[in-house]
Amino acid sequence: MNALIKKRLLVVWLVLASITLVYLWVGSVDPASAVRPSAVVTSSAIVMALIKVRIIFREFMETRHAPVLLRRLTDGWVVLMAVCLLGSYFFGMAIR
Amino acid sequence: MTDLAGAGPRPHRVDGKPDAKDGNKPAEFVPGQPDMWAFVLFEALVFTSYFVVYMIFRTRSPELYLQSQAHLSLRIGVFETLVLLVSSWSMARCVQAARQGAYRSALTNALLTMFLGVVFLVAKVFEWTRLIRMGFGFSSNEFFSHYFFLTGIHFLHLLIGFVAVGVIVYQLRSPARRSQELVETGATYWHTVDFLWIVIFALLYVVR
Amino acid sequence: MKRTDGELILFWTLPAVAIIWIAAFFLFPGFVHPMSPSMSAEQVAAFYRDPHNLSRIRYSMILFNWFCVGLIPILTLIVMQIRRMAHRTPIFSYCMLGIMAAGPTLFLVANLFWLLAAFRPERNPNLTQMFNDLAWVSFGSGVPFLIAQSVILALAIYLDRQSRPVFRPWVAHFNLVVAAALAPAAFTGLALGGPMAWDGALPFWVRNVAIALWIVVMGIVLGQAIYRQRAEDRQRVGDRVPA
Amino acid sequence: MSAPATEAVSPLEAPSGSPLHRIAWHWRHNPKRELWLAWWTIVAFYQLFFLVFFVLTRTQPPPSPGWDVARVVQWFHHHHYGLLIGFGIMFLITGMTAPSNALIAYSMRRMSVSPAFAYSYLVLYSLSAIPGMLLMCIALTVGAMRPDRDPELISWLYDFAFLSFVGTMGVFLIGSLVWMLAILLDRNRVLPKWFGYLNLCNALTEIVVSPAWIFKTGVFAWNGLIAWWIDMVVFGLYTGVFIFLLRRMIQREGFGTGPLPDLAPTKETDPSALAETAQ
Repeated sequence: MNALIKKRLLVVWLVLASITLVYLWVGSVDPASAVRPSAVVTSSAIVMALIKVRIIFREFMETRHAPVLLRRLTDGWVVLMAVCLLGSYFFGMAIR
Repeated sequence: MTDLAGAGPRPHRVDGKPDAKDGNKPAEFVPGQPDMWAFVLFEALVFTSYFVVYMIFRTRSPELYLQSQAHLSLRIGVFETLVLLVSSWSMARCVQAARQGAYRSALTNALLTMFLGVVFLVAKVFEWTRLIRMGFGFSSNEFFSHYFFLTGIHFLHLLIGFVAVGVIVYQLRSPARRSQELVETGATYWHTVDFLWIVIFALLYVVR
Repeated sequence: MKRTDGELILFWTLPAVAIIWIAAFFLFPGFVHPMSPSMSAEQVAAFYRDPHNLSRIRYSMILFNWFCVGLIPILTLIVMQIRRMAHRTPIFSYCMLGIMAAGPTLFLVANLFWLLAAFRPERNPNLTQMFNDLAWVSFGSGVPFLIAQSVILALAIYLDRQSRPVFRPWVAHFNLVVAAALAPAAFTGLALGGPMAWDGALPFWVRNVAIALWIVVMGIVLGQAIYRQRAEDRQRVGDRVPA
Repeated sequence: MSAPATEAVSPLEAPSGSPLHRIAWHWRHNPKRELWLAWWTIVAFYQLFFLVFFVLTRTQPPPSPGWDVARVVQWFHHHHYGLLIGFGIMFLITGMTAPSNALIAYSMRRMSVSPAFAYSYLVLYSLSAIPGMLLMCIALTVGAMRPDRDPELISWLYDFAFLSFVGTMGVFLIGSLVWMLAILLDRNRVLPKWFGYLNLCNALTEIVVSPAWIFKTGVFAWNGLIAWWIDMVVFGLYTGVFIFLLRRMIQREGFGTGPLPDLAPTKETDPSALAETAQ
């Protein structure tokens, strides 16, 4: 049992770390050309961050086993963040 | 100093362990004080508002933000994220160990978490000095105001996190205390510092 | 029984403080014929530049700077009496403790502005006038804590329901009257002339007379209460010894 | 004010009748009258505070720190009477903060922690009234009093007022932390733990407001989205919550109606009573 939990935490950490390393690729900038706003980079950065946040909620903070109210609230916050961040980005770019 | 409240009157939760029952559906439980979860959710909402303000102002002058952002080092940011992720991991291991009664291992993991927190702080201070040497301060421009504000307020949360881990260490050290609830409460706070940083990192270093 | 050693010494500092306050009040040339808010900047500057006035302003305000907090021990003695009252909670004594430091501090702010104006009277008259205004407004409208002090004391006395209350009910009525007399001073900013200006009848004369009267009356009833308390304590000890 | 509706918990039955009648009854018989008096003072104070700062003087939400001198003078001109009357009311009622601080200090005395917490809070918050509010009232009254004053000086008074009001942080920061610590350590469960943590949120807003000393425009200025609006929402929630929780605390108090424990022995040894028994 103990070993099983340990292994699960290790796998969770490996997943989180790999997503983090993906940022090196997503966020890399070609030094030759000027940096331009990019909806693809922005959306993927935000979505990746929120996926990581949800994994932390579920695994590290153990909402996996929590009562349904707490699960809903934490998931609700993740959704709210997605709506707010992507919404303000796309809305701001559209009205500019 | 006496131990923090909640340790005394409430018995250690034994039945709340996941997988404690022989059935395949583990019992539901709230990790740590529900009160701490109220704090986490409230503070998360406050940060959401900071993030939205940042995103809106960003789209109003994207060139300025992009140019300033280019001076940040993505590698340092990724390094800091990884450090915090390791610290969260060891914090989660600490909670599991304490739940199973392996207090020695739990204590080691808590101290490891603290050490990684210090590593993060040092990296952060290094990053700030680097930027200030390059001539970018809190009031240099809008992007750097947001950058220093968000990283600064996060830094402060991390410093408070040392108090939380300090409480955990204090609880674990003596057999007379060892409130599993307080260990989980402190861990919840620490993970909050971690997930807030993950969003801040994405917004400050990567978003275009 | 509460320990009361030394309370009498604190109490008898009151006449000394009162004499110093009265002396400083009459020494300050801006009080006896209170300076009018309608004076122009040049007139205010001339007032501070007049060598006869200048030294009196400085010395009186230095005196106030030393002793404006001198009433705090007396107010603390009132707190000690409130704690003897038949209350179920320490709310009123906490209120008094919280308030009593703030009143003198506000006067200290006014005091600083007066001394600042007098420090370099050759300064631009506009600046001197501004410091003078700041001083008079802090002094004139610095009543919020005095009002609260009187009202809270009155409420505490009304709710002190025992056969021999610490203060008689008329002391409470008196405090309410004082609070009412202080109230107009809160609005000194509204007029530069007339009875509501800071040198007018209500904010200056009524208010300062009310404060003086409050100190005298409260001094007397406080003294009576303290002496009575000591007499009762002595009697109680005397009764206990033979038993 | 209509206190009665909230006091059904009192062991004695409150009579029905006109509100005035019931207030008189509570004044006479309710054993918790001191606590209710303080609580209603808090409610009344915050209503008046809102009226003065948001409606009469229009100093909240604050005007911009980025204005030039002429615009500032115009602002004073425009709000002349609002400022003078509004702050006159503030000078009249600022003392109402004392029962609020006293009641909060009392909540800490009910906890299982050292009285040091209650006293620290009492002193910190009593101290806060002058730099946190009254200096602003004085400076803006002086600014509004003489519209013909040198505009440069009016502008200085304007900065002095708003910076002292917004930028007085430490007393509220440490005060909230003291309350937080008392609640978290308390074993009597006087106030819920989540409110202890909410104190931390409130303390953090005092940090977030500090850039107001540096910026004249933008989200971190004294009227900015982050430094003012978000902080104000947190502070408003915090205040509403603690007013509600203090009310619940008073309702739960189990005061009897008998003689006071402090006074009971005094009465036995009361000189007149002793004289009677001796005869």
